[in-house]
Amino acid sequence: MLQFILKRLGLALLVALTVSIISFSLLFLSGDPASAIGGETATDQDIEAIRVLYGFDRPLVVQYWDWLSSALTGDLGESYYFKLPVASLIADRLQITMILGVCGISFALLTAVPLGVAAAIRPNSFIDRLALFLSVAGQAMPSFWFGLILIVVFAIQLGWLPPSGASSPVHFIMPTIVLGYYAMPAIMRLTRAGMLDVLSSDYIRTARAKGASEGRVLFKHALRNAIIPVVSLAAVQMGFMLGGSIVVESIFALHGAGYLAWESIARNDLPTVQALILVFSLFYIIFTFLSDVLNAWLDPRMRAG
Amino acid sequence: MADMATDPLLADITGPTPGQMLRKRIFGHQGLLIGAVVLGVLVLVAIFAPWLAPHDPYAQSLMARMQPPVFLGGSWEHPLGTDHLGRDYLSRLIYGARVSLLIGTVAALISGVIGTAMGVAAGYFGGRVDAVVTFLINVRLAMPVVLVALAVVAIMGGSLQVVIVVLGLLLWDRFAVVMRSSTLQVRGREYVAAARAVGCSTPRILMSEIMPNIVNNLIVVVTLEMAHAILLEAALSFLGLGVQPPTPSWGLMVSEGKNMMLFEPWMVMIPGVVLFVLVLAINLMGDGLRDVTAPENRS
Amino acid sequence: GKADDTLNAAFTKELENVDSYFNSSREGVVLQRAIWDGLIYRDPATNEYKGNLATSWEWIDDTTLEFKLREGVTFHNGEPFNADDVVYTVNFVADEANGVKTQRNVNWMKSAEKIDEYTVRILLKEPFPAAIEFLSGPVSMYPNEYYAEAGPSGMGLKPVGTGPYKVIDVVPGAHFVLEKNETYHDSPKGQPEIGKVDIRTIPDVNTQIAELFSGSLDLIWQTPADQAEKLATMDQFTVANESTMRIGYLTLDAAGRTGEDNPFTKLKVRQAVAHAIDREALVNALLKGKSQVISTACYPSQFGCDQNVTSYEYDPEKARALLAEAGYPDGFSTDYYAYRDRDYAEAISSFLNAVGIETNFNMLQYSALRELRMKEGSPVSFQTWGSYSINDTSAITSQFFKFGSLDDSRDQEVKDWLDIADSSTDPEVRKEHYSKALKKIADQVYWVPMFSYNTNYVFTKDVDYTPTPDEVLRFTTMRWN
Amino acid sequence: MGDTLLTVRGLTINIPVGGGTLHAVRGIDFDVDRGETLCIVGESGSGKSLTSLALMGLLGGRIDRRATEMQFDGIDLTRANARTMRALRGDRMSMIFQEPMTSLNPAYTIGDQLTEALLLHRDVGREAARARAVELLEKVGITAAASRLGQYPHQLSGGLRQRVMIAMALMCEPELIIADEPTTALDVTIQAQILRLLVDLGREMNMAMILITHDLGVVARVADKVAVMYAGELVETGSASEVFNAPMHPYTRGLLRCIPQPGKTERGARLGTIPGIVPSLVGGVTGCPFRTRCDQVVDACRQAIPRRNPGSGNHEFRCVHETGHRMAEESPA
Amino acid sequence: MSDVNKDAPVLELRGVTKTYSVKQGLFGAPKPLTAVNDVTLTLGRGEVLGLVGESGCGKSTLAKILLGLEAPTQGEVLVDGERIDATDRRRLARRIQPIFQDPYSSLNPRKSIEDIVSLPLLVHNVGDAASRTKAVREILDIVGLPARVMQTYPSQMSGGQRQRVAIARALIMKPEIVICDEPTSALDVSVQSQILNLLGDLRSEFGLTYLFISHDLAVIEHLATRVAVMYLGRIVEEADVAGLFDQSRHPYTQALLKSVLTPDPGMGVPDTELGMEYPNPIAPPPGCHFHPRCPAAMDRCKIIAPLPIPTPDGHVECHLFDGDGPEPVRSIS
Ligand SMILES: Nc1ncnc2c1ncn2[C@@H]1O[C@H](COP(=O)(O)OP(=O)(O)OP(=O)(O)O)[C@@H](O)[C@H]1O
Ligand SMILES: Nc1ncnc2c1ncn2[C@@H]1O[C@H](COP(=O)(O)OP(=O)(O)OP(=O)(O)O)[C@@H](O)[C@H]1O
Ligand SMILES: [Mg+2]
Ligand SMILES: [Mg+2]
Ligand code: NI
Repeated sequence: MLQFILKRLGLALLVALTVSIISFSLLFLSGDPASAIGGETATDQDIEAIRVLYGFDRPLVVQYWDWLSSALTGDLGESYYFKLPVASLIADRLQITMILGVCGISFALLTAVPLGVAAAIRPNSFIDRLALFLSVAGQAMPSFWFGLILIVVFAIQLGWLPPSGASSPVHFIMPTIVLGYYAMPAIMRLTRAGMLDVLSSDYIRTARAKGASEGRVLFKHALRNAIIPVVSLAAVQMGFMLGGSIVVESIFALHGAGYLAWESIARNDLPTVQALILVFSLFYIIFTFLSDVLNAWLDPRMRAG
Repeated sequence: MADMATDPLLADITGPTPGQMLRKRIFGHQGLLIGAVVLGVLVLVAIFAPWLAPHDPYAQSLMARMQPPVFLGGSWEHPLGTDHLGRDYLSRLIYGARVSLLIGTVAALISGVIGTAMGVAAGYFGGRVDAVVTFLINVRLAMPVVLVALAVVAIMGGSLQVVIVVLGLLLWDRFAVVMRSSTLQVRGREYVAAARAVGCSTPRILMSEIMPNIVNNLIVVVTLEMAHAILLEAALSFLGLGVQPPTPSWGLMVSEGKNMMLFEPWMVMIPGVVLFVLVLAINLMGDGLRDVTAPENRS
Repeated sequence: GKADDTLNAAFTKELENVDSYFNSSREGVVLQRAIWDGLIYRDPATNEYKGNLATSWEWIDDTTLEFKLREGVTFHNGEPFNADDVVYTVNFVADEANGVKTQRNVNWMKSAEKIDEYTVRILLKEPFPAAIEFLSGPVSMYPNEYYAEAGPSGMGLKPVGTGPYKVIDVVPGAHFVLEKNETYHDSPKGQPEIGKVDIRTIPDVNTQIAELFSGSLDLIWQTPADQAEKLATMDQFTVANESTMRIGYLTLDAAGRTGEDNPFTKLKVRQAVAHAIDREALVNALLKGKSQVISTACYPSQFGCDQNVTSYEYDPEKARALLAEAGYPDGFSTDYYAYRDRDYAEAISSFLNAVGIETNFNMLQYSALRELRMKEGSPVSFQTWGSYSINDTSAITSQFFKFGSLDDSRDQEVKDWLDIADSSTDPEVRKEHYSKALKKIADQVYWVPMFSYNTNYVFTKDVDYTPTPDEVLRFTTMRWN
Repeated sequence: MGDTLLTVRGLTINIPVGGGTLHAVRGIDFDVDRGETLCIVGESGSGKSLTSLALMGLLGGRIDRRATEMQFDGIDLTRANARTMRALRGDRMSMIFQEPMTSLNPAYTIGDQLTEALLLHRDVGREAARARAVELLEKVGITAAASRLGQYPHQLSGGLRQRVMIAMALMCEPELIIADEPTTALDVTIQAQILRLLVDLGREMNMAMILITHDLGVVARVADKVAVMYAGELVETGSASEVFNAPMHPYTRGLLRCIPQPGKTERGARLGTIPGIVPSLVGGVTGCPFRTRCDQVVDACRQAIPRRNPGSGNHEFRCVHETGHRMAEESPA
Repeated sequence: MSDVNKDAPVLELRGVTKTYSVKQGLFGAPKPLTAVNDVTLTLGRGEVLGLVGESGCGKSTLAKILLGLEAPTQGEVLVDGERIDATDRRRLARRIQPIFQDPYSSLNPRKSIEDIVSLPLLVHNVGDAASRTKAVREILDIVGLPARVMQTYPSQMSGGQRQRVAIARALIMKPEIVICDEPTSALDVSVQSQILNLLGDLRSEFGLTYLFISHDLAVIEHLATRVAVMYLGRIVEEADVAGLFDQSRHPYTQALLKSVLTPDPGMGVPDTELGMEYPNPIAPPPGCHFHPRCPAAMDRCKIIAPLPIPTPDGHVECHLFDGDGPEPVRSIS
């Protein structure tokens, strides 16, 4: 058992390593970032000096090896732009992104699961159609556009919510909605499909044949089984959300990791971008791993034995 | 016996062919029809853009910037107003359909080819091939798409080609996942075993036994990924790293209109709504196709 | 807001490091002026130099400046200000090994030495006429003990200066809170009035405006012209506009770096480009405010920026004719690059398209475009330059026409003239040679200068503020109405 | 016996489907006495499962069930509301399903699922319920019963699960147990064991049982009473010996000829067949549903079919022919 | 039925073993599962070898090995004395063809019946389009399907019709051996008899050799000439059909025979005397795999695995026949 957890972890590390190699080559192959570090006012000599100082004149493999070996010790390099250790920079920013991610996925789950269940209980009913429409429309709504509209309506027209910033929980309402609604359709559909599937299964009929009430059948017998795939989907979505918070953070001026990523790209701050890609992929990997564990715990069939 | 043949109980011993059933289901599916009609209209608009657009979408008139659309008090000269450089908004929207559809189609095509090849190979051959493909899928899923796409486009410079290729190279995961599992499913069917027992070569089995039975899933994924690519391009454009101006991409138009969002909200609303409608249509179609091509019910 | 005596302002860009020697952005300058003081102060209205941390100064020789320092000044952390601080600061920043980001602000200084507790000398590497200007601008004085210990990153996270405002909170790049320095010395900057300044980085202009509407911001700046125009029509806001030294121009590959047969090597083509663009329209429709059309390769107020050069009026017919004469009756197609102000660049490209120069627009990151231009040049690109707010032609023309990697014309004659103008101490000689160079640049159309930029400042009616043309926000001169 | 527990008259089940209404079950009648075993036998799709679900009130809302009479121990099931039905289900009548692999909830332990019905219907504590569960598991022949309570369904083999299903159905000592093909999914050896168990328990507890199957062998061995179902109708009913020893309906006779019977059928010889396939029941269905496959068919088969009693006891069949055979003078249709 | 030529085996298995590796839960280690364990069998030309055994005992796996769809882990398979792993896939295909259990999944739903049936011709480049169509028409006629079904699709057909199509596909290349893996277990009895008759007719018409897998002993007895009884991957008894049914040796075979429920009313359900459940193939019991269920188990059965002991018409694997064991033959009543 332990051996297999280790094996999975090893595989996960391999995934992370591959991601880092791919992103490193993508980012650093394109040329050297010296002129980015120098900025608009740097002279040609400045740029040459920077190139040597940062070692951009060395072969890519050497640079990668350097990066990797220090990354393994927790040193993700120094941001070209902020001149601060990337690790601490990211650690600072991740907090907001994590809050956002957790709120987003909770929002998605809290709306999608009940909706999905309601839709599955009465297929083709009004609520089912509504849920279906919401999910199709939700998937079609560009999140940047949705965010802007929310700001116009709730911050400007109605003045109910602050348009940006992160200074109080209220500030997170709109970003949470924008981030969460994106994961909602998928979760809702899966809940609905899972519920429909489970509700037509033999063991639900067994439960009914025992004289169990409809509520008991739905929530004790059906939901528990239907929710299992939703758990892994939610974990995967959570991983995506962290990476996908770029748009949301830039619209709502949340200084989280996503916004840092966007800005770092614009500034060619490659160590930060590289580290962020790594961190996001690690998150994804961790979440999927955790979801597997959670699944194994929820679903007795998955347990060993 | 003659009148036995007309016995109503005998009437439907042989039912409709799969094709007939499919057609019946297609025409009975509202969402699919609505989606297909809207998408069809948009495709026609894209194709006939030069004839439909009232103005040259690139012709600027700095003295006639940001004129409101007709319904907000503008003139019929520019039915949907003009943009921040005084270009006709309607014409740009019409040409924008080309960009979005092109990006959606080509990106979905590229990722479809990659993902299908990988997924089918993994599902069919299993074992080591499957392990490698699964690993690659994991790697791909672990990469934050928006971030990587942004970074690559930022570095390579965002031309239409670059954006399409980047999206194409990034969006194959769902193809691979879905094709893998459908292939796995189909591979276990006895008709595949029968074909092997008959002596069919592997390519033949893949092409004539497996593919026809997973192609419906493929089509569904194609539509979903098309929508995905279109939305991603819009997001990239919105973040300033999408296609190059003056190409009239809808995402870019939202991004440009965004500056004046608080004062001229129509500049954001109009391209946003068309984008929404296009993606909605594609999604409706994808959803509809999923319903319609659901595995044939037994008998 | 006024009620809690806190001015809420917004930055658009993230500031990399509050330490003023380790950033190169406008935002950094704004904070630098609020947190630290220089030895000298230039009154932005009168351009008169006044003593700030120094009470007086004199040239001992061409390369030595002596300062008498103000007594009784303390840093925000309580450290007293004296000659040691000046010596440490100057020696630190002048040492290239310490990697000060804006080298040209400091690399003219060799070192400093202490004469007594309140007297110091700064030694220059070579004669440098702009020394006083620099000392009144980017060179500010740091507390030696604290800086020695904290270093640039420590200073960036917890800045300490003598300035009118002290920093009470920094979230790198995102959020800065300043508080009035109650014991600010009797500085020509004036005494701060507003109790607290809370600056957040809000990248999106709309969000900024939305915050302004909702009352959670009192002041924003660098607001795009269109939005500023709309805001100006609203009662609750004041919109102030000031010009800046930044100019926009096209640089054309006259030297043929992208290929011998490049059309831009032909004068007629370059002239055609100049005639093709309606700069008036660009200024009136897009830039607005105090922007102006310019024809020289420098900002008009700069020393030596002779305005009497060939100017090309908007005449698309003529442009087409010129192209035909140059052998391109049907126009041609070319790569066209830009790195900022996409709408301006797009409008310009549209003008070019209109006369038959079909542009293949590439919007690149600054660094990518720079690298491209350094390595292989670009046929035509839209560039801007802000001259580091230095009011001298050497800060712009000489930067680009002396065969650097960004010199697309490589004209020996121009270079020679500029060399003379840059190194001479005689203002007349300088003027004459700048003029010659600028005239030739205009005649040969190496650049197509377009317009100067401007900055909008938008604030609520509660705030009283008069911006200065040097694009620096000065909190000290702000008042509540 | 003779003490009637369940009476069904004119049970009809209609299902709206794409192209109209599926008349899945059409006017069937039967009775079950206390302690008696009724076997319903018929081909796949003949409506056996629908009938059993209709008795339990477990048909989905979409499906239309009607009956002229349906009484369970004096309770009118046609009029019973959901609450009454819930109280009956699992308590006085319970059910065993065909698929032991999927009929148990994979997320809960055997113990939880076994005790659920008892806890729902009887005022007993958890401990008492578990004790009862252990007792019944032992009764259905499961060793180490106490330790099984903590196991999950996937840890048990098909045969064990079916035993658990049986134990579960017996928890409240029901008066009627409906078993829908309880052994079809099992191996022959297990099938014999499970059937024996059911029969023994039924006798011991004096339970009435409706056993649904398509296996004539099972019917013959287990049934007191047999009902042969074809395309939604009961074509022949009677005691096991009556139906097997003197089958009257052409379909029953056909079925019995189809199966190879060791000792009776000659090895390798051709078996009897019933040509054709089951008719579609969508739309109006009149006459004898078997007429499309019947070798005795005549024109009259399209009219209403009389119910015939060949003489003895409750033996009944529905056919135009008095003896189930075409008379010589009648010409084939 | 003595047309069996035992001298020329068309099919021979020598010590064939197939081991799978199966995963256990999410984090479990894969464990080996021996689905077929050291099987040695010969099949003479024209014989029908019936293979019976419980679900999961390895029947289908054996069939797949014979068809070349799975490679044996150990041992070899010879067709006409030629090792199949050395034979070209396509040559093998001309000799051995399968008929599968599930008539729904054995036909590609996207292809018309003509395409399905003519596929082997196409693959082997036999004839041109016209002659292939003609061949399809002929073979469809042989299996009792009208030519008009050629343009229809599997979803339009009933289970029995589909199975006929599958048979047509298997026979169109005129193979020598047909592997029938439970070809009738998904069909209703009325259809089953049609298919069994068809298989019997085809055998005499084309001189086919069958490996006929079934769990229905009645069917095996009816159709087979020889019978092999499989238990947990091993052939525990092999004999001529008459020998096996009249005088079975292995206790498992006897239990199987007892479990057959013939439609004889009043006989009741027999007691098979089998203990427990079918064991988990991942952890088979030591010694004789059957000993935990065997009514006649002895001490050594728990430790020592029995070896095949030749009998007059086959072999048996049981310690009862070791020679020093008790009375070798237990007859059943
Ligand atoms: N929910 C439903 N919707 C539509 N048709 C149904 C539904 N349930 C059953 N049917 C149809 O009703 C008919 C009778 O079904 P039923 O399940 O009672 O058959 P059965 O005799 O139990 O068959 P089997 O032996 O296969 O279990 C079949 O044709 C079936 O397709
Ligand atoms: N591809 C496979 N991977 C792992 N295990 C397998 C595989 N195929 C079969 N098995 C296992 O091998 C054993 C024998 O399976 P097989 O399908 O041959 O049984 P069978 O006798 O045909 O059963 P049935 O009567 O249910 O068809 C089973 O325990 C099964 O789970
Ligand atoms: Mg049924
Ligand atoms: Mg099998
Ligand atoms: Ni014979």
